[in-house]
Parts: sequence; C-alpha cells; structure tokens
Amino acid sequence: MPVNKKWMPKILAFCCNWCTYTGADLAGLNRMKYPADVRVLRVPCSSRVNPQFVLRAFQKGCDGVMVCGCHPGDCHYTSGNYYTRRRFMVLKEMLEFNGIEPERFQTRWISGSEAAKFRDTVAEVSELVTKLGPNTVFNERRAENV
Amino acid sequence: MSDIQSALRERARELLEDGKVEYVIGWESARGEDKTRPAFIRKAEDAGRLVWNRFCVNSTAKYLLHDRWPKGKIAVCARGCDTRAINRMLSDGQIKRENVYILGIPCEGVENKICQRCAHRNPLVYDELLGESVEEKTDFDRFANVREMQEMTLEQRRKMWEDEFTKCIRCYACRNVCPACSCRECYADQYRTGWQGKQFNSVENRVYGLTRAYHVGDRCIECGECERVCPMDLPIMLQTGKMLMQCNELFGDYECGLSADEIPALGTYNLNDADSFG
Amino acid sequence: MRLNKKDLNKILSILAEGRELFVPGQVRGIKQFKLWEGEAPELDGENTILPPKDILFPKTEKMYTYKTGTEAEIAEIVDMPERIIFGLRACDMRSIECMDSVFIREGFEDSFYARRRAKSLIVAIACSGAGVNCFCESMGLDPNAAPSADIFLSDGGDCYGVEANTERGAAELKKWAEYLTEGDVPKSETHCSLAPAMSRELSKKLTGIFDDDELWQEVTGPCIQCGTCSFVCPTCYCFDINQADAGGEGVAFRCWDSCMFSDYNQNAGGHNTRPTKKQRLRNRYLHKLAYFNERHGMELCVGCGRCISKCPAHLDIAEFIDKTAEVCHD
Amino acid sequence: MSRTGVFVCHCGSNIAGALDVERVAAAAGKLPGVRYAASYKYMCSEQGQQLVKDAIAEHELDRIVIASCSPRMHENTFRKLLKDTPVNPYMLEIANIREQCAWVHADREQATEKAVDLVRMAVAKVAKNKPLHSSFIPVHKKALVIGAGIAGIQAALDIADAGYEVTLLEKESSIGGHMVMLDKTFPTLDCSACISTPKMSEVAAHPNITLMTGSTVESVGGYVGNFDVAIRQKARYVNHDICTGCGLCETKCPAKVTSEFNQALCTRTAVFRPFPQAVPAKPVIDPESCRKLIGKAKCGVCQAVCPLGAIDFEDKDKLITDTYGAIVVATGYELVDWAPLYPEYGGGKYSDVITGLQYERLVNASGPTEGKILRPSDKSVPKDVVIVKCVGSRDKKKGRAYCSRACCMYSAKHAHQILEKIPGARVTVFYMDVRTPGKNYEEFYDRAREDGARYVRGRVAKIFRENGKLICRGEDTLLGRGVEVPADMVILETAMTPAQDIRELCAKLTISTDEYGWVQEAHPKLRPVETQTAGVYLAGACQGPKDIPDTVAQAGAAAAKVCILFSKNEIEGSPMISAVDENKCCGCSACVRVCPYRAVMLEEIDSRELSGAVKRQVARVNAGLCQGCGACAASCRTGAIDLLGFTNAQILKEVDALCL
Amino acid sequence: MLRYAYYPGCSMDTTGVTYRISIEYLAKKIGLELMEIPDWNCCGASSAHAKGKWQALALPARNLAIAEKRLPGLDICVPCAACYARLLAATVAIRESAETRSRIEEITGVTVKANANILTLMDVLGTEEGMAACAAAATRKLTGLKVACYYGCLTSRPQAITGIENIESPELMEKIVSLSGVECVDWDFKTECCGGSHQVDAPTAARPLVERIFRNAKSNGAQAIVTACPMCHLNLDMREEEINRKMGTAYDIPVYQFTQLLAVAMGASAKEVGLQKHFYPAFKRLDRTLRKAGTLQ
Repeated sequence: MPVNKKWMPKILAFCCNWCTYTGADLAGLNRMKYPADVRVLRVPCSSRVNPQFVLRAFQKGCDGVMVCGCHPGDCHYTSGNYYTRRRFMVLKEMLEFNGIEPERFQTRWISGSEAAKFRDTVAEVSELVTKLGPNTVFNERRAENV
Repeated sequence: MSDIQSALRERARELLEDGKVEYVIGWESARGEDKTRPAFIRKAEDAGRLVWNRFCVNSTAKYLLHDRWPKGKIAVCARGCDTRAINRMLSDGQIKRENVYILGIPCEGVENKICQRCAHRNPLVYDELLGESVEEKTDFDRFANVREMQEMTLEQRRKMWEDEFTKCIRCYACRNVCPACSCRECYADQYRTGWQGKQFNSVENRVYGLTRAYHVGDRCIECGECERVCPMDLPIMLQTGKMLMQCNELFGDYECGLSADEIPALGTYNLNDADSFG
Repeated sequence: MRLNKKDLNKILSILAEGRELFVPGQVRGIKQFKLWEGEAPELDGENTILPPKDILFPKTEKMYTYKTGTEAEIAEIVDMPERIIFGLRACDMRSIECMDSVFIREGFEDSFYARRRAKSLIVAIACSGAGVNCFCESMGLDPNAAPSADIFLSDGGDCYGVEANTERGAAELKKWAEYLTEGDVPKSETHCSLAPAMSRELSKKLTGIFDDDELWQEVTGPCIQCGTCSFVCPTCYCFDINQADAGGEGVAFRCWDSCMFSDYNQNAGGHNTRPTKKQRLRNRYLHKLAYFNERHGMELCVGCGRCISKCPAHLDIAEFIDKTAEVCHD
Repeated sequence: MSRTGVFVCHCGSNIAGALDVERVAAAAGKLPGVRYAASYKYMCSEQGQQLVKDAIAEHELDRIVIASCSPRMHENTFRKLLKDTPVNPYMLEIANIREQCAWVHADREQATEKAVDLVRMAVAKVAKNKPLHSSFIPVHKKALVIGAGIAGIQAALDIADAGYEVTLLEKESSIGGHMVMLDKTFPTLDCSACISTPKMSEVAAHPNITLMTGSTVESVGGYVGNFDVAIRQKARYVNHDICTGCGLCETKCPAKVTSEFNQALCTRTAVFRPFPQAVPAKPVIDPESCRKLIGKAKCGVCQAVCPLGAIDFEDKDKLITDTYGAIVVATGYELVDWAPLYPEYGGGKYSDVITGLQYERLVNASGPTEGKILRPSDKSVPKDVVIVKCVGSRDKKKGRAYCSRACCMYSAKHAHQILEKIPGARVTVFYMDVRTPGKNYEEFYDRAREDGARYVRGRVAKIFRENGKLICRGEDTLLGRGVEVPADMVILETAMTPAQDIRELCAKLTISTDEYGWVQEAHPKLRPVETQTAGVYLAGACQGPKDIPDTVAQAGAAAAKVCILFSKNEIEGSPMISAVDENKCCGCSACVRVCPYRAVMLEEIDSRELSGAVKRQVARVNAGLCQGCGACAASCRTGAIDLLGFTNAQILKEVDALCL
Repeated sequence: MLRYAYYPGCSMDTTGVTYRISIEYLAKKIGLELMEIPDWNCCGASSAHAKGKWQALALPARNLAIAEKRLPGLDICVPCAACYARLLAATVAIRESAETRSRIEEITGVTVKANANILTLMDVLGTEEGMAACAAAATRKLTGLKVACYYGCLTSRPQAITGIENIESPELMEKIVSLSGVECVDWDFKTECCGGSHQVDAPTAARPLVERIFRNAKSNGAQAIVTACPMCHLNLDMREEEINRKMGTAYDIPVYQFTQLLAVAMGASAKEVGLQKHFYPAFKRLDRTLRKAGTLQ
C-alpha cells in the first residue's frame, strides 16, 4: 500500500439476504454515500453465520467484523435471528475476554427499509475500527506466523 | 473410602458373575501409590483390582464413547462429575441409558484442584449408590477465576492469552477427554473443508482454543478434566467458565449435566432474550 | 580438563557469540530448551518437560514458498543459523542419535534435518537428578556419560570435567582454553529409581505377542488417543506436510503428527488402516521397543519417562515392559 | 482445478462511471482458477448473455462470476442463461459492484479496489461451488379449508368448481359464520340470508366438497403438497344419515341454554339447530347442556320421541386423518368481549347496551324478536337510540390500536334500519371518523344522514342510568362542549378480534400471527393471501378486519393460488437446501432443535462400524420443508449438515479471499 | 391484629374534623390501633404536587422513612384519599426504580426502602378482621336509610398505581357501610369528578359537576351520600345549599363520612360524630331513620 495513503481498515459484514442486504441495496438505489472499507458477504439468514466464521475473519486479518440481520421478530425464517442474538451476545463477551477490542465486532439489526441505518452503521463502525487501528491480536499475517 | 471400595469390588464381582454387565469401568492402582488408572474389569476374579481412593482422578464416563455399540450393559463407577458427564452424553444422544449400569459413588473430592469448586459430589443419576450421600459444598463462587480475569485490562488479557496459547502443543488431550466433545470426526481433523490449519503457531492454537470453547461452552459440565490433562497447564476452564458465566447472566441461571434431556443455551432462544445490539 | 563452575557464564557468552545458544530454562512455567538470555541455566533438578527435539525437528518448519499463476516459482527456504544445545542429558543425546539414524543415516537423507544437524553443536552434561519416571539405564544408557555428544561435562561438585568426543567439540574447546585447567573429574554416580526388565531379547520377542488380543485390550484400555505422548517424546519423528494457501501463493510446511490421532492412518477413500486405539497404541509400543530396533539397531525409547509423567490416562510404558516381559518369558 | 469465467458489467455508466471496470477485469484475470475475464457494457442484455455463452464454449469454462448489480436483481436471469449451456445454473456467483460499490462510493480509487476485493471473494467462493439439481415434490390435489364462514365457503366452492376435491371444516354445528347472522348487508341492503344460504346449500350439495361440521384440526404434519392432517370431529349424538331434520326432538327438549348464535338474546334447547336455515339442516346435541349427557337426570325424551331412532347418546369424537396438497385458513373473526374493557359503559350491567351483532339478531326475521326492534330489558320499542362507534378499536389503552374497517358502514346501516323501522325514532351516532372506502359506501353514509341520523363527532365517555333512561355522556368536539344524550337503547360497534384458538392453529401450521393474533401474511402488499409456510393460504378476516366484499375477493384469490399449486403434478423445490453427510453426523440433534420448519429429523440407519453392523441415529433433511436458512449448518459443530449453495467451505474461502 | 402506622394528613383537624372524631370513636369501639407517624410532614398533595415531580415524591418519602424507622413492620393507614395517592405514588416510584430512590434519598437526606404497604381506611376496615370487628360492634342498625356511596377519584385512580380492578364502580365502601344496616343504591357516579379544588377558583364551572352527582344519586333513590375522604365530603356537603339556591334544585341529601354511619351504628351520639358541624343539616335524616327503626335508644 502506498505509504502516504491513510490506512483503511478491512471490515467484513455478514448480511442477511432478506433484510440487511436488501437495505444495503436500497442505500445504493438512493445513492447514499458511506466509507468503502466494508465488504458485504451475503448469507441467507443471520443464523447461517457460524461464530467460527467471525474468528476466521479476524484470523485472516480483518480489522472489524459485523453480523447484520432482521430485527428480532421480523426474521423471514421466523426464529433465525433469535439464535443469532444469543450466539453473538456470548461471542462479543468471549472476544473481549480474549483480549480483542469489543468495538471490532458488531451485531446490528437492520431491516430491508432502513437504508439510512445501514449507511450510518457502516460509517460508525468504520470510524470506530479506524480509531482502533489494525487488528494485531488475532492476526496470522504477522511475521512469525507461517 | 475403604468401605466404598469393598462394596465396589463386591458389586462388580456379582455383576460380572451374573453376566448382567459385559465389563466394569473403574480405577486400578498404577505404579507408585499416588496414581490410579482407569480399569476395564471383564472377569469376575479381577474385580479385586478395583480401587477407590483420593487418587482416582480420571473421569470414567468418556470411555463409554469408546464403545458406542456394546453387546451388553457396561457398568461404570461414577462420582458426581462422572454422572454429570453421563447426563451430558445422554442429552447429546451419544449413549443410551439402557446400555449403562451406573455404580454411584458419593465423593468427598479427589486429588484434583477442581474439587474445591465441585457443587455435585453426590451422583445425580445411578442404578446403585455405594454409600450414603455426602454433604454438598456450597461455600465457593463458581466463577471466581473468571471474575478475577475480568478485572485485568484488555491489554493484560490479550498478552496473557497470547502467551498461554503459544504454549499449546495441539495434542488434543483436552478434546479427547471432554464428555461434551463427542463428534465422530472433529472439525480440526477435517483439513479438506479448511476450518483449522495443521500448523502449530499461536494463532492456529487460539483458533482451536476459542472454537472448542465455543463448541462445548454451553454444554460444559465443569468437570475440570481438560485442565487436569493439559501437558502445558493451560487454564482451559477459564474459557468455558466465561461462556457459562455469560449464559448465566444472559439467559438465567445455567448449569449443565444436571439432567438427561438438557437443551444447550445456544441451541434455543427466548423471545425476550437480552439484546444490547442496536 | 576442568572448568570452574563460576566461569560457566563466560563460557556461555563465548558459545552465544553469533550463534543461537539453547539452554534448559523456564518458559511460562514449562521447563524446556530456550534461547539463552544471560540467565543461569537450570541444569539440575528433573529433566526438561519438552525435549530438545523442537530445535532440530521443529513443530512447524517452512519447507518452501510458492506462487501459482502463469509462471510458478518455488523458492526453497535455506537460511539456517549456527546453533548450540547446552545442558543435554544422556537420554536426550541418545534421542538425537535415533533421529540422526532416521533422518540421515538410514535410507533417504532429509536435507532439512541434516542441514540443522550439521549446524548444531551439542554440549551434554551428566544427569544430575533422575526423575521418578526415568529408566534410561534399562534402555542401555549410562546417565553419567554421553559418548556421542560434541562436548561432555561431568559434574565434579564445584567444577565440571570437560572432555571433547568429536573434532568439532575439540575445536570448540580451544576457545574455552583460557578457563580450562588440567585434571579430570570422577564420573558421577546418578542412577534411575525405575528399572523395567527391558533387554535386547525382549525387543526381539515383542513382535511375537502381536496377536495377543486380550493383553492388548487390557493394556490399551485407558488410552484416550491424544497426542501428548508423541509430542513430549524426544524420539517421535512422524510429520505431516501441508500448505498454508493464500489464494494462489503460500507456504508448504512440515509439522509434527502423531500416530495416535484418528486421521493419521486415514487413507484416500476413507479406509483407516489402524482405526482402533488398541491397534494404534500397540503400534506405538512395538515401534518404540521392537520395530525400530530391527532397522536401526537400537530401541526408539530412551527411557526419559516424559510420556509416563504427562499421560492423561496414567499409562506407563515401563509397566508395559514389565508386563510383556512376564508374558514373553513363559 | 476450476476453469472460471469472470464478466465485469459496465451497466452503461452506472458502474463504469464510478470505478475502473477494465482494471477490475484485468485483476480478475490474474486470480487463481480464472481462465477468462472480460468486461461488457450490459451483461444482462442479449449480447451480454451471448458473450457468456460463447466464452463458455470457447474456454470450456465450468463456473461463472458476474460482477454487476445486486444478485437480487439478475441472479435468476443468469441462472436461466446457464440452463442452456453445459454449466450447471448453480455454478454461478454474483459480485454486487453496483448497489453496494459503484453507487455508494465517491472515491473512484477506493471503489475500484473494493470491486476487485468483491470479485476476488466471488471467485474464491465459486471455486467451491458444486452443481445442484432441484428436487421435485409430488402434489396431492386435495385442499383443506378451515372455517366455513363466507370466506371458507367461497374458497371451497371456487376450488371445487375448478375440479379439485375439497374438505371444508367448521367448528360450529352449522356453516355460515357471522354473515348468516346479519339481517341486511351494506351498501346494497341485500338480505344477508338471501345471498349466503344459496352458497351454503351449494356447498352441501357440491360433489367435490366434503363438509365436516363440529370439526377442528388436531395436528398438521408434512409439507406443501403433502400435508398429513388429523381432524377431530366432535360427537353429534344425532345420526345425520337417518335424521330427516323434522325438528320433533327440538320441541320436546326440556333444557334451556343461552343461544350463542343469537348472541345470548334468547335461549335454545340442548338438541338444537342454531338457526332455521342451518346447513346441515339437522340438529346436534350439546353435551354441556343435555341433562342426560351431563348425567344429572335420566331424561332422553328426544330419543323416545324420535320416529327414526336417530338419537345416539353413545356417540364418540371421531379422529380422521387425510393428506392434503394445500390448506386455506378462513377462520374469520370474533367480536371483542367489551364488558371487562369498558366499565364506563356499565361493563355489561345494562341489558339495553347491546353489540352490533346482537342488534343484527334483533332486526333479523329469524331472530328472537322476528325482526321487530325491541330492547332486551322490557321488550319495548326504543325511541331514542345511540350508536357508539370504535368500541375497542383505535384505542391503544384498551389494547387494540387498529381500525376494524367495517363498523363505519354497518353503523350507518343500523341507523338507517332503525329510522326506517321505528317511526319517530331519534338516532345519534357518536363517531371519531367515518370511513367509507368502498364503491357506493359514501353514498350509503349520506343516505343514513338524510334519513335523519344525527352524527356527533366525539367519543362517549360514560353511559349511566338516570330516570329510566340510559344517558350517553360524551363530547361534541365540533361544537367544543360536553353533551348528554338520553337513550332507550345503545348499540356498541365493538372491535373485531381473531378467533379464540387461532394461535394454537397457527402453531400447528407453523405460520405466525401478529401481536393481536391476526394471521401473518407472507407480504402485506405483494402476497396478502399466502403465508410463510408454502402451501398454506389465507382468506378473509382471519388475516385482519375486513368487510364481506374484500373477504369474498380474498377467498377467490386464495382459491386461485391453490389451483396454481394443483395445476402441476409436482413442485420444483429450491436446490439450495441443507444436506447431511451421514459419515460425520453423530446424531446429537443440535440441528433438529434449531430448524424453524421441523425440516430436519433424526432417523435410524444401518451403518457398518468397527464393531460390525449397527443401527445409529443420523439427521435427515426433508427437501420439501427446508427453506434454506442455514441455522442448522451453523449449529452443527462437526459440519455434518451443510447448506448447499452456502456451504462452510464456500464461506470460509470467501472470508479468506477478503484479506489477501 | 388491627395495628397500623397512621398518617392523618392536614385536613383531619380542619375540614375533615367530623371524619377524625368518627374514626377515633370507631377505633376505640373495635380495638383498632392507629399509631400516628411522629413528626409527619405535608404529603405534598395540593401545591407541591403541581409544582414539581421530585418535591411531590420527596415530601411523602420522608414520611415513609420515619414510619420505617420508628414504626417498623407496620403498614400505613391513610384515611384521606389525596394523602393516600401521594404516599402510594412515592412507594411505587421507590420500589420500581433504584435510581429514583437514590435521587429521593439525596434530596431528603434519609434512607427509605418503601417496604410498608399504603392502605386507605376502607382497605383496613375491609379486611376480614376489620369487617368482623365492625359487624360485632355495629348493633344499632340504621335500617331503611338508602345511601349512595361516593368514592371520588384518588382512591381508585390512577389505575396503574392503585391496581383497583373496576375503577368505574368499586364495591368496597358498600361492603363496609352496609354493616351499619343502611341500604346502598346502585348508581353510576361513584368515581365521578366533584370538581376538586376548582370549587374554589372556578365555582360557576365546577358547581354543575357536584349538581350532576346529586341528580344521579337522587334519581337512583339515594336519601344520603356517603364518602370516605375529607375533600369529597367538603365539596358535596358545602355546596348543596348553594346549588339549590343558584340552580333552582331541591336536593335534600345530607352527606356523611362512612365512619360516621358506622360510629352511629355502634352507639355514638350525634355530637360524638360531629353531626352539628355539617354545612347541610345532617342530624334530621339520621334521627328520623333511627326513630323509624326504633333503635334511637
């Protein structure tokens, strides 16, 4: 990366196809602008996201990970995000317990019509992670790790 | 201790003589008087090898998974923690209750540091109880070590876990001794899918450590075997302890292995679960 | 020659010049061979928990990097610093002899191991304290001597007896000349508390009990098939080769593996040649005590007792030896 | 090694204008496994699609990545395209570089870099894709309609007329629901019986319709096309095959019980028909009120009197199971129990404060007063009548914020009827708003006012008795002062609520309800008569308050949906569902617990293990039920169950590709 | 044991004097122990209530704190509806939020746990024990006298705090006062507004409200109205003649406190229940009832 360029974090966002992904598309349709350091990974439901994927993302060098889904009660598959809620309320604490800055991992409920909320969430998380700097805790790209 | 031992030997001999059980899993003394080893008594006359003393530290329950489809019943000498392990395996559908004949042993604690934090010294489920039940210990905080860890700053915790996981030599003893680890093929052995690298470095070790904590966290019966067997003395119980503490705080008081049909916390939900997400 | 213990530190700094010096020491509560950082090495007391194997045969060793795409490049990794292993005991010295036999002398020479071995100078020391599980004497070793070490230090109370067994050792001793004085030191008399009935004949007979199912079922009953014994054993040398792929480029590496793992014998198509723990532990014991002997002329077990102290199921190879010794005699 | 083709779309200037598409295509070309990379102005156009077809042929590509707009837009377009190429339609991944990249990032350099990342993720994922083939599910061409009000009747008739078999269930002893209770219907003032009884008899006579009254759904299993339904038919104690409906037993029965049909305005006997035009026109015995069945007295007079011996006190509930391809829920509504909610209106103390339905029974010729409007207390003709609207509706404090839609119209109808039938009557209607959203509705409301109905805008705060009159004390917000209107009778237009046991029924059908209990439609605007469970449809007020015209329209729509389903012998299920690797599955049922559709069950299989042939439990996915959410895949520790199209390997590769 | 902490409130010695002396008579008769809270302060009903939330909570909270310290373990009996409403509001606010509690403790400088329950006099007498005691003592039945029980607003509203089931027509006072032999009529203005303090600042607007109550009581056959709060009693009793004069009505409906009827039924003389202090003559009606019932003694 050219030295003078401001460091840009790499943030992965697991987005549920029915709500958040639709919201993100809607943000696009309305030509809303938000930072370019978030990459969306589409999953059918936020309950498809295995906590191991989040660990994997941090291991491979992501600086921030988001898991976004429908608001509890609106899940297209009725109970998907209830499991998401439990799994990641616990993972958030486990990551902090293991020394990873909690702000690096965010879970948000964003519905298909909340385009603005998607934009603001991305902006907020991007700013948070940029302040924290590169992820060094869990990152295998550091020198000594083969 | 000794009258339990004689009762144990006598009942084992009778069970083997009547052919009610195929073999009895218990403990026998190993070389040196301060060590015992799990024993698999198949013949009635060998029942004398069974011992019960404060060095019987190995958990006997997990050996039921080494023989998932036995021809006959298997008798197993089970302390409080072993019966919780049996409940764990029953809840996970890995063993059938009718295959197991449980000789319950009320235990006042063996040479294992977990016994200071044991709330279930009396067997929770048994076919026979060899001895009167003992008084349960309640004067301890189940999550003392976890709370102590949480006092540390984020940086301290990061440094501590990085050091601990650099020690790990990935011998998988913690996995092989854990009653909650009952998969036919562990994710770590499925190199083709690409979950876990084979290389030994602190990051792969952390991925393994955290993933295993997450897999067993909401089903951990706090038997302490993982810490006992770890050759590198990693504080593994801190990870599962933290998971249990979280389940406790978020989903109501939570303890595993108390019954044979438990639903793990992360395998179910409640409409008004705690939700601090935006 | 004699070396005053007070000058040990100076010798160590000579050894550490421009070279990596490994001495026994505590790393996060685990006694193992570590890079010397000026502290006094823990030479006495029990042997290290982790063997020096990691220095010559690392847990994970980068073999080569590669880049795919139109023109594939493969760059072998060659950088290898000079190393010195200080404070080795007789049992660990014999384990290096075994490894040398496997990786260098017999059959295909492993360039990675050979390169490391060539650049390593070994300074052994007389065993100052046999642990409760040590039985090296039963395996035909003398705890107070290490004939194949470059330099051997015997313990003479306030000073060490220094002798060089190889030219490299002798060349190295020249640098110590300033601190060496004439005179020799009597051999110390450390002995093992444990003495299983191991012998060359037993090693020959062991393969005879291969089919004794009842014995093996009883012996292997408690085993939980973890890799602890393999990874603390100084002589286990099995490894697996894999790639850390990062999208078309990456690193091929070699890492420790254990015959006790379920997927060790997993063949393509799912067949497993040793599916049960009985077969695997039998294979391990017989490899240690019999098969290796047939090929390399020495047992693959050096009697250091590390597997006995660290086995979660409290299995004990010494007890196994005694038990099979009875069976083999009649 | 995969042979991937990457196609970057300009989308006119939408993408090309915001990021360097050529650089993205060039970067894609260098990715591992990519054999061909190109960019084109409009990938979704004919020429664009042809470009893909040619490239597949020329470079023997076996998987495709399209970097273009959102997969929600053109994923199906490109899947259809692949159908007529050797490449399986599911060997395709879309990188969304328009809605989520070009359109939302101003900085051209950053947008391009992100597009390269997104393409790299798609290429990494597609490398692990496997060809998928749809599964086909047989369809039983038989429909079940639950609830035989006008909605259920209309739906059953339409489906039956389309030539399919229908079973029509009704909880009560006669069909007709609430409509048959009414006297006239707005806005045409048709007599309700005249337009609903012909449909009821048509249902009874229709060869394709099996009518089962006194029946409820006991359990529902299976999935779209193959619902195994158990139906419980309550004991009737009258053998309808023999009985001719002469009614002799009804005249002799000594028991007197409040008539539910007549809204407790009068009583009925234990052996009874709810109303004269009941269908089936044969009585049933109510076990709670028949003295013999309660065991209080010997009685049995009806059995003695019956010329044909049709009475059978030993009759038992019957449990019938059958397989249905589709289910239509038409359970209708009930009126809210207003008394506990409104102590300020006397809380049910005053018998002359009645509900709209009670009024309908008063004014109905077959009602307890043969159509003469007589107030229940002293059967006198009420001169002053007050109609209070929105009782229980549009009132968060009373627990229901919604509007019940039909009361504005039927309150105008009530006012019109009273003014017409009682000369010199004075009718006051307290209202918040009058909503007349249908054809001729506004004109109907004008006529009611022209007839002399006095509309006072304001809510009634209190109804109390004073000097023999019921004083309705409220406020006239237009005049800005309190007002007290003495009345002889007060009609409360109470809110509609879902049927009592609707939540139980929805649980059996795995469909959900909203907070009030109205059945949740698949999409309020685009799929109002479908539910989340494929094969289960909705009609009428069970989905939300509505009037008869809307109900009949929805019934027709639901019937059409059923006929669409039945038009094919089998349904193509999506292939992106879960699949189990039985070798890895240890039968721990973690997946069984998390599946919202009960699509994963444990099954016993024969398996060769080390100790010989054994039986063990493994998870099995029911292709018909699985909707592809993937909760099971995330819950499986060993990765035995995986969601095809979003497998663990695919997602792991996608995550890895992000940070290279 | 009929033993409660007792919060009289300011109107007991002023407008509610008849209420106080009949309560004292009644308490003596049935052995009800009312332990007055020492150094009690204004309950914050009138002015404080309107001025600010924290003042309106801190004032009653101080009384609760004293009761907890000096009369531990006793529930608090509050005869006046307004005081009852304030003390209850403070108790509920403290129990429901620790943050409110710490704020109040900060203002008053005293710790308060609010574990005592707040009861109206009707609640106290309505207990099984209270009813038994009153029934036993009320020997002189006032048969034939038809009364309408008027609750006013603060003993039942706001429902969220009082938790009363049917806030439009409660039944508790009927249950208790019928022990004195009177017949309670069924009428609909039990909890209708009496104009409260507006009788003072906007009499012409507030007067019809009281007239409305009399009209409904009369049309349902009531010969007297019974209240359980000094404010209700004052507003009805004081305004009756003015209404007759100004609105041309001819109501002859005396207004009694329910404790007065009970006391008279227990043998109290007119003076002992303060009948002479009423604005609208209240003696004649009672006297004629007793005479007709032959129980004048």
